[in-house]
Amino acid sequence: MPPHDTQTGRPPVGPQVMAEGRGLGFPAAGGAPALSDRTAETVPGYYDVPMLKPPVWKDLISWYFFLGGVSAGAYVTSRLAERYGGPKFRPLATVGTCVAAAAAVPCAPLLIADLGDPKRFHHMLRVFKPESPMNLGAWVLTAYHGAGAAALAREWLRRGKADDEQKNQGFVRNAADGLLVAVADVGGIPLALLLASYTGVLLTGGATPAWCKNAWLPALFSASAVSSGASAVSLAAEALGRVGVDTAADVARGPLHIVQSVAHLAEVITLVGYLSSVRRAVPAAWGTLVAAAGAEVLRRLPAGRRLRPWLDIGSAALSLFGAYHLRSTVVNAGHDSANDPQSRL
Amino acid sequence: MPGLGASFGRGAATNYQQDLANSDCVLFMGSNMAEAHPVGFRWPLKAQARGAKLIHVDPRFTRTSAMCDVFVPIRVGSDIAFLGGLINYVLTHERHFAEFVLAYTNAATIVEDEFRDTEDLGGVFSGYDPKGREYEPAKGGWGYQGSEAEGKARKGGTTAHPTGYRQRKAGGGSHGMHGYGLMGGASSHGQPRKNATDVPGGCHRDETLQHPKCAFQLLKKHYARYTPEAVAEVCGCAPEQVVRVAELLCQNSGRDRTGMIVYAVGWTQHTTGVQIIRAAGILQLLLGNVGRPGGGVMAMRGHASIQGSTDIPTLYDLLPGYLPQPAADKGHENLDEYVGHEGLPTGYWANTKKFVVSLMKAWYGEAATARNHYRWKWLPRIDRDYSQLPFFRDMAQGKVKGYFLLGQNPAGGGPNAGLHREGLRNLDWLVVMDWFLTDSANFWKDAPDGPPPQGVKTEVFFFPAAAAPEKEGSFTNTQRLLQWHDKALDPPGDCRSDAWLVYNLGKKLKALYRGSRKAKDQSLLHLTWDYEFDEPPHLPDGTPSLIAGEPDVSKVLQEINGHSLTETDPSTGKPKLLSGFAELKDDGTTACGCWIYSGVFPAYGRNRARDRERTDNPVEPDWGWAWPHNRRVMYNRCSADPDGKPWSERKKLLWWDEQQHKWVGPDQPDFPPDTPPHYRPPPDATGMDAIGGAAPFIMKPDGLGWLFAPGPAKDGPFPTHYEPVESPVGNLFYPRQPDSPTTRYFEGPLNRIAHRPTPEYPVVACTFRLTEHYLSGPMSRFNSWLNELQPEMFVELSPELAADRGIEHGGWLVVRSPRGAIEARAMVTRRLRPLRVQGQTVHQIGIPFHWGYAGETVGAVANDLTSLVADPNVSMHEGKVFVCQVTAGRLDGPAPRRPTEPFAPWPTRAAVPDTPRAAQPEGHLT
Amino acid sequence: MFGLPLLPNRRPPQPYSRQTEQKGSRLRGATLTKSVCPYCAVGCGMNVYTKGGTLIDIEGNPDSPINEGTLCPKGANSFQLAVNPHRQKFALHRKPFADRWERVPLDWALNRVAERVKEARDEGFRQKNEKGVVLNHVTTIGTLGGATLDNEENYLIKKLFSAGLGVVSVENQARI
Amino acid sequence: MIPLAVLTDIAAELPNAFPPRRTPVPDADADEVMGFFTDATLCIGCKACEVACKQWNQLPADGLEFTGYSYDNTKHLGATTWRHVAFKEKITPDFGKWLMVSDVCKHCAAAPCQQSCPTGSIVYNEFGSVYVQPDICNGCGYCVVACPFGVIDRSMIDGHAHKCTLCFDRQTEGMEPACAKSCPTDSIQFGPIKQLRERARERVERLHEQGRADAYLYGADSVGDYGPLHSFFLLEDHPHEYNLPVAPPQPLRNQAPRYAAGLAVGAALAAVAAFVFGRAARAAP
Repeated sequence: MPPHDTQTGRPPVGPQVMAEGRGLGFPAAGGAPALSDRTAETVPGYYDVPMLKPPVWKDLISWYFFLGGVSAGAYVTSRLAERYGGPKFRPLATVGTCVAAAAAVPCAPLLIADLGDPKRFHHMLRVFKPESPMNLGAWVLTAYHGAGAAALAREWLRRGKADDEQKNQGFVRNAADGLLVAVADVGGIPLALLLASYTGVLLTGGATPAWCKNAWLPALFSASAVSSGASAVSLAAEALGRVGVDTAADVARGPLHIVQSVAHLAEVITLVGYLSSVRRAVPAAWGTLVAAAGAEVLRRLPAGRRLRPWLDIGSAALSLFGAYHLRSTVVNAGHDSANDPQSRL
Repeated sequence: MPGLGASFGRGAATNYQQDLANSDCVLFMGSNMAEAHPVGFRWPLKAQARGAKLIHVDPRFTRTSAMCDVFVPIRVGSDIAFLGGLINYVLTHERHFAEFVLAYTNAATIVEDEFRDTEDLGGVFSGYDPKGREYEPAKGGWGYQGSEAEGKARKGGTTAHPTGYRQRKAGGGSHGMHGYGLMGGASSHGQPRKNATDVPGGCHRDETLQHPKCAFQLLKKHYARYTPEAVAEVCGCAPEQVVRVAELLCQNSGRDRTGMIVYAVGWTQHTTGVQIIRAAGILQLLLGNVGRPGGGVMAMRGHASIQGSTDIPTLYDLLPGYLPQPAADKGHENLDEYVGHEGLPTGYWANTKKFVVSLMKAWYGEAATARNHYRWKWLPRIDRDYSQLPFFRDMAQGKVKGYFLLGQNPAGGGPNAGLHREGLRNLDWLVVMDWFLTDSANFWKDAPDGPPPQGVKTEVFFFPAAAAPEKEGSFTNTQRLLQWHDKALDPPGDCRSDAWLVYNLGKKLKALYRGSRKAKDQSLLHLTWDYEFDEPPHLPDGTPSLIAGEPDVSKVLQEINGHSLTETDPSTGKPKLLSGFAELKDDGTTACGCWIYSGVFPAYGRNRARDRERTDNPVEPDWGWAWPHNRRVMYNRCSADPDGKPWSERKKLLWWDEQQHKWVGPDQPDFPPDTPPHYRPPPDATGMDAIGGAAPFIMKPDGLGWLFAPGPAKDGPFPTHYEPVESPVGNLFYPRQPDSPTTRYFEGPLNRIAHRPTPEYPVVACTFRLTEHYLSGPMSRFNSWLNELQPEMFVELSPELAADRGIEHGGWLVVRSPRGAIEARAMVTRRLRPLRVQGQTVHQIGIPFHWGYAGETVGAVANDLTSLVADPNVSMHEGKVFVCQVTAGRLDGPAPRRPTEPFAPWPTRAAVPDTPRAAQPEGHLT
Repeated sequence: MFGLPLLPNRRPPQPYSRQTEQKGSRLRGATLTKSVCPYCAVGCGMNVYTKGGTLIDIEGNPDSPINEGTLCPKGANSFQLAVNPHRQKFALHRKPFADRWERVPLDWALNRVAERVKEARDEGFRQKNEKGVVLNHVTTIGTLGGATLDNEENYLIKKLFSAGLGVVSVENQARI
Repeated sequence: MIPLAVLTDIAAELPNAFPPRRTPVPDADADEVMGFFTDATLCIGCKACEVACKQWNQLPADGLEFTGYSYDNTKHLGATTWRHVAFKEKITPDFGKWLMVSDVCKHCAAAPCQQSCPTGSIVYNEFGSVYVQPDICNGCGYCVVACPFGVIDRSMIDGHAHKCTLCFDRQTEGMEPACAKSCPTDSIQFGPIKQLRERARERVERLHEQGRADAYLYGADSVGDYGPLHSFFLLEDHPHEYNLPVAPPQPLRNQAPRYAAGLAVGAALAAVAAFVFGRAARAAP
C-alpha cells in the first residue's frame, strides 16, 4: 500500500499539457535555462547537485606533482649515471643533481601555498602517519630534500676536482664523501622513487571516480617522473653544452635516450591503462600520449651534428610538457568528475 | 472564535496539543500544521506511530500532506461544502454517537416554527434583511420553542426570572462588531439579547429526534443536499474521497475511539470562517468527540499570545474576559442595563455582573463605587466598527491623527497592504515599537509604491523593543496555557519592553493632565497605575538590572488575577489575592482585571503561569496554568456518560465518584465539582443551579452543545456553503446567493472586489505560511539563518498552469488581483494541481506572505493582492482566497527592490565571555 | 599502516591537541533562565543561557511537556532575534517630510509622543453623539499590536488607551 | 617576507600542536560509541536541525540563493552547513510523496577523512565520533576528496576543513547534539549507536506492518566498502534520490599494491638506467 493515498479517482486534467509542463519532477523540454534544467529527473539523482565535493586544490598542485616528478626522475637518472656510468658521466651527474635540486626547491612552497592555512604547514610533520599518503608524502619530501642536500653538498665539496684528486684527501674527507654518497644514493634513490609514485597513490585515495582506487596512477606517475626527469637532465645537459659547459652531453645522449624511450613506453602503457579504467575517457589525456610520441619521433629525426642538440632539447621540452599536461589533466579530471552530477557512487 | 463559542460555549481550543497523541484519527483542514506549527506536529505523529490515521484536506500538497495517510486536494474556500459532506454522511448512514448526541447536544430541542432554512429560502435563513445585509434572529425565529412568555422583553440582570426561550426583539441595528460571542453564551453586539436561548429547562424537546423542527431533523434537512457527489463537484475532489474521509472519522469515533479536528487560519481567514469552524463543531458533536481525550477541535493559533490578546483583548469591541465593550446604542448606558443585556440568567454567564464590577474596581480603584455605578460611564463607547480594517480606511481618508504600532507590521501584513500604507502616509504621527526597522517603520522611505520621503507628512517615532529574553511576562498559547517567561538579561541600549513604553507613557500623560477638572480627563487621572517594583529588580545572575522605569509586570498579573478589597494577605499585609473567579463579588469588594484569568496568581509568590513542574498526570496540570481554572480539556464532563461513568476505559478522563461525591480524574472538572450526574434543575433555577448534572457545556444557558446555534454567530444557525467573495465559479448549491449574505464590504478605488466570476481573473490564489519565515517577516527576514533557507519570494503553481502561461520553473511571473500586482519567482510543482469544478478547470496558486521591502531579503508583498472585506462576526478578512491572473515575466516600473539591510552571516563573532578557547563555538572560524 | 594492518574497528590512541583535550561546552558556568518561544502559539519552553551579561545560547526546554526540548527553525533561531547586527538599539525620529532618521534621546521621544497624544485626544474626544448618547471616546488615535506581546502588556495597553484615554481602536491581528 | 607576527603565532601555537598527546578512544564497535539515527519517515522538512546546528555552533549563514530544488535552498552539506535537509517531490496524479531527510556527516566507523588527514587533525574522539580539530587543521584539503559522501569541505573563511562534530562540546557535558535535541518529530535521534540500530530495526518492522514496505535502513549495516555507519538513515526511496551513494568506496584502503605498482615501475626504469649507463661506461674508452 502506498504511504499516501490521494485517490483522485478521475483522469488527470489535460495529460498532454502535463507532459509538457516544467516543474519539479519534470524533465525540462530541451535547451532551457539553468534553473529549469535543475528539475531534470531523467537519472535518479539529486537535481544537479554533485554527490561529491570538488577538490579544493588549485593549479599549483599540478605544478607540484610535475616538479616533484621531474626532480625525482632527474635525481634517479643522475645518481645512477654516476654510480653505474662512472667518471665519464660525472659532469652529467652534476648537471642532473642540480636539475633535481632546482626542481625540488619550489615543491615545498607550492604545497604550502596550496594549504588553506599556510602558516600551519609544519603541522604536516606533527604525526607520522603513513596510512595517509599526504603525510607520508610530506615526510618523503622532507627526507628527499635531505638526500638531495647531501648530493648537492657532495657536488660542492668536489667541485673542480678530478676523480683521482678526490680519492686521496685523508680519512675524514673520504668518510664524509662516503657518507654523503650513501645518503644520496641508498637513501635518496628510494625516496625519489617514492616521491615520484606517492602522488599517484595520493590521488587514488580520492573518492572521485577519476581517481578512486586506481592502481594505474602511481605507476603512471612513476613512469612519467622518470621520462620527464631524464628529459630534464637531457635538456639541461644539451643546453649547457651549447654554452660551453662540460656536461658530457655527447656521451650521455645514447643512454639517456634509451631511458627516455623506455620511460615513455611505460608512460604510454600505464596511461592507456588508466584511461581504460576510468568510467569516462579523459580527452585531454591524449595530449600526453601525443607529446610522448612526438618527443620520441623528434629525437629520432635524422639530423646533423649542429641540429642534433636542438632536436634533443625540443624532444625533452615536449616530454616535459607532456608530463605537466598529464598531472594537470588527471587533477582536472578529478575536479570534473566530482563536479559532475552524473557521477554517482 | 465564535465558531467554537457558538457550538461549545468558549472560543478556544478545546483540548491541549499533547492530547493529539491520544487521538485515533486526526483531520487537518485549514491547517498546515507541520509547516506552521512544527513542534505541535510532534504529537499527531506520535499518534500515527501508534496506528492513528492522519488526514489532510487542503488546496495544496504541503509538508503536512506528505506526512498524512490520506490527502484530499480541494478548492480553496470550499471547506463548508466538504464538512457538510461529512456531516451528511454521518447522518444519512446513522453513524453518529447516538447516546452522546441525545444527551449532550441540543439535537432534541425544538426550534420555533417561524424558522426557515436556506433550503426553503434559496440560500438565506429566515430573518434576513437584505438592506442591512444582516440577520434579525428574532424575526427569523431562531429561538427555541417552549418559552412561557414568548417575546416578552426581559428586565435584565441576573436576578430576572428566566422566562423566554424565544428570540427577543432586536435591540437595534448591528454594528458588525467583531470579537465577541467568543464565549458563546452571552450575545454579541450585533444582537444584544437577541438570542433568547438563555434558559435551560423547560424548552420543548423530542427525545425521539423525529419532530420536524427539532435541531436534529433540521440539521439533516439542511445537509441533505451535501451528498458526496455534490460536494465533490464543488470542492473539485472525488466523491470517494469524501466517503473515505467520512468513513475514517466514523470508524475512529464512539465509545472507544476519538478523533480530533485541527484547524488554523486556513479556516479563519474567510468571510465564512466562523461557520467553517462551526461545521467542525457540529461534526465533532455528532461523532461524540468533544470533551474527551484525543477529541475536540484544536485551534492552532499563529502568534505567541494571540489567544491571550483576545482573552485580555487589545480589541476594540471587547473588555477583558470576553465581556463586550459598551456600545452607544445597545442599551449599555448604565451598568445594570449592560449586565441585563449581556449576561444570561442561567449557566456561568449568570455571574456577568461580578466580572464587570470587579474589572471596574481594578481599573478605577477607589474612584469606582456602587453609587457612581463603578464609573461605568468612563468607559469609551463604540458606535460602529473600529477594527483594524475600517480604521485604516479612515486613516487613508485622513481621519486619524496618530497611531501606535506595537510589534505589528500592517505595511506588509495587513490585508490589502497598499491601503494600509496609504493609511500610514496620511497620519500626523506614528509610533513604532519593534526590534528592526520594519516595513511599517520605513514605509515613508522604502515603500516601492509611495512618493519620495519629501512627500510624506507623517512624523515617525521609533522605539527599539526588548526581545523576549530581555523582559518577563506571560504568553497564552494555543491551548489556553499561560506560561511565564523570565527575564534573562537587560535589553541593550535604549531597547525597552512594550510594557515600559505603555507604563511610562501613562505616567507622562497623567502628569500632563494633572489638575485637570474636565470630565473627560477623570478616567485617566483616576486610572490605577502603580506597578513600581518593591525592590530594585535583579537579573538571574544576581546582578542588578540597569533599566530604569520598568514596571513590575508580576504586579500586573496580580491585578489581572484579582484581589479582595476587604481581606488582607496575612504574610504580606497586602490585599489578599483571589484563588479563582468563584471568589468574585458584584458588590465592589473584589477587583479583577480579567475574570477568566482569575486563579493564575492565587497568592503572593505563587505565580502559576510560572509553574514548571512535571508530574505523572498526563494532562500535566502543574506546567503553566490554563484558563479556565487550569482545565486542560474543556467540557470534560462529556468524557463520562450521562450516568457519570467513563464511556470506555481507553478514553476515560473524568468520572463521578459516588463515595467522594465529586467528579474525579486527572483533569480539573469543567463542571460544578460536586453536582451529581443525576441532578435535574428545578424549572425556575438560575445561574449554575440551572445546569443539569448531564449538561456538560456550562457556558451555554442550556448546558448543551449546539448543533443548531440560535446565536451568537451572526451569519446563521447552520453553516452553509457560500462561495468566497471572489470565486471563479458560482454557488452550485444556492445559485442566487453566491457569497455569504452577511459579508461586509469596504469598497473603494483602493479596494476593488471582483464579485462575479470573470475571465479577467480566472485563477484562485491562496496565501500560506512557510516554516522558515514568520508573518510579514519582521521576525524572520532580518535573520540570516532563516533567510538562507528561503531567500526569495516565490509563487507556487501547477505545471499545467505554468505550461499554459509559458512560465518556467525558477523564472519570473506576475500575479494581478483587482487590488494590485506583484512579481515573484515561479515554483512550478505538482504539489498544486488543477481541479475540475462544476465542469470547468480551476487553477490554484499558492503565495507565501512573508516578504516585504525591508530586511535582509526583500520581495513582493503578498498582501498587496488581498482584499479588505470582513466577516460579520469578527471582521475577519478573506486573506486565504481571492481571484487573480497569472502571467509570465516581470512587472514594469521601478527597479528591483534592494535589501535595506546587508546580509549578516553571523549574529556576532565576539568570543563568549568567561569561556576558554576550547569551549568557544566552532563556527566563529577565527 | 597503508590502511592494511588496521582492523576497521580498532582505534589506536588519537593525536589530540591541548585544546581538544580541554574540549568543553560554553554552557559551563552559564546562568540558565526559563523562557517561552516568542514565535507561534505552540508555546515551546526555552532555556536561555547567559554569561557575563551576554546571551550565549537559547534552546528548547526538555522539561516542557509541550515541546520536550525540541524547537522549530524559528525557535532555534531566536538567539539571532536578540543578538542581531540589524537590531536597532536607540530611539529614532523622522520629522515630517524628512528623508532620514535621526537618533534622539529616549526620554525626549517619550515626552514628545505624550504631547502628541494629548493634543490629538483633546482635539478628538467626543463626549456624546448627536442623539446625546454618551460616547466618551477618541477615534483619532489608535493602537495596533498585541498578539506577539505579553498578556501583561496587552492589559496595560487596553487599560491605558481604552479605560484611561478613551481610545476605541485598540486592535491587534487576533480575529477569530 | 613572512611577517614576524606569523612566526610568533606559529611559535605560540606550537605547544598546542606538538607533540600530540595520544588519547585513548573507544573502538568503533564499543558500547559507548554515540551516533545519529535519522528517520526520513518522520522528517517534516522543517529545517530546525539546520538552524539549531548553526545556532549552537554559531556557524555563518551561507548566502541567499533561490535554487528551485523544491524547498531545499541549502543544496548540500559544507564547511559551514553541517545539517542539510533534502527535499524531493515525487508526485503523480494519483500518488503523492514528498521525500525529506536531514543529511549529516556519517561519522564512519573507518573514516576516510580521518585516515587521509596528514596532520592528525581529524581524530576519533572519546565518544566515537569523527572530529576535526580546528586548531590543528592546516587546510590541506585531502579529506575533502577522500569523503565519498561529499560531507566535509574546506571553508573559504578560515581555510580549515569543517564538518559536523556530533556536538563534541555538548557531549562532554552529557548533552545531546543540537540538531537531535531540536528535531520536533524525533526524526533525528541520538544515542549509543548499538541501541539506535536496534530501535531503527524495530521501527522498520513496524513500518512494514503498517504497509510501508519501502522502508529500509541505510548505513545500519554495511554499505559499499563501509561497515555500519555511526550516523545512519531510515529511507523510503533509492539513496540517490537523497544524494546518498549506493556504493561509497574506501579509496584509502589497500594502498600497498598501488605503492608497489608505482615503485615497481620506478625501480624497473631505474634498473634500465643503471644498465644502460653501466653498459655505456664499459663500452667506450
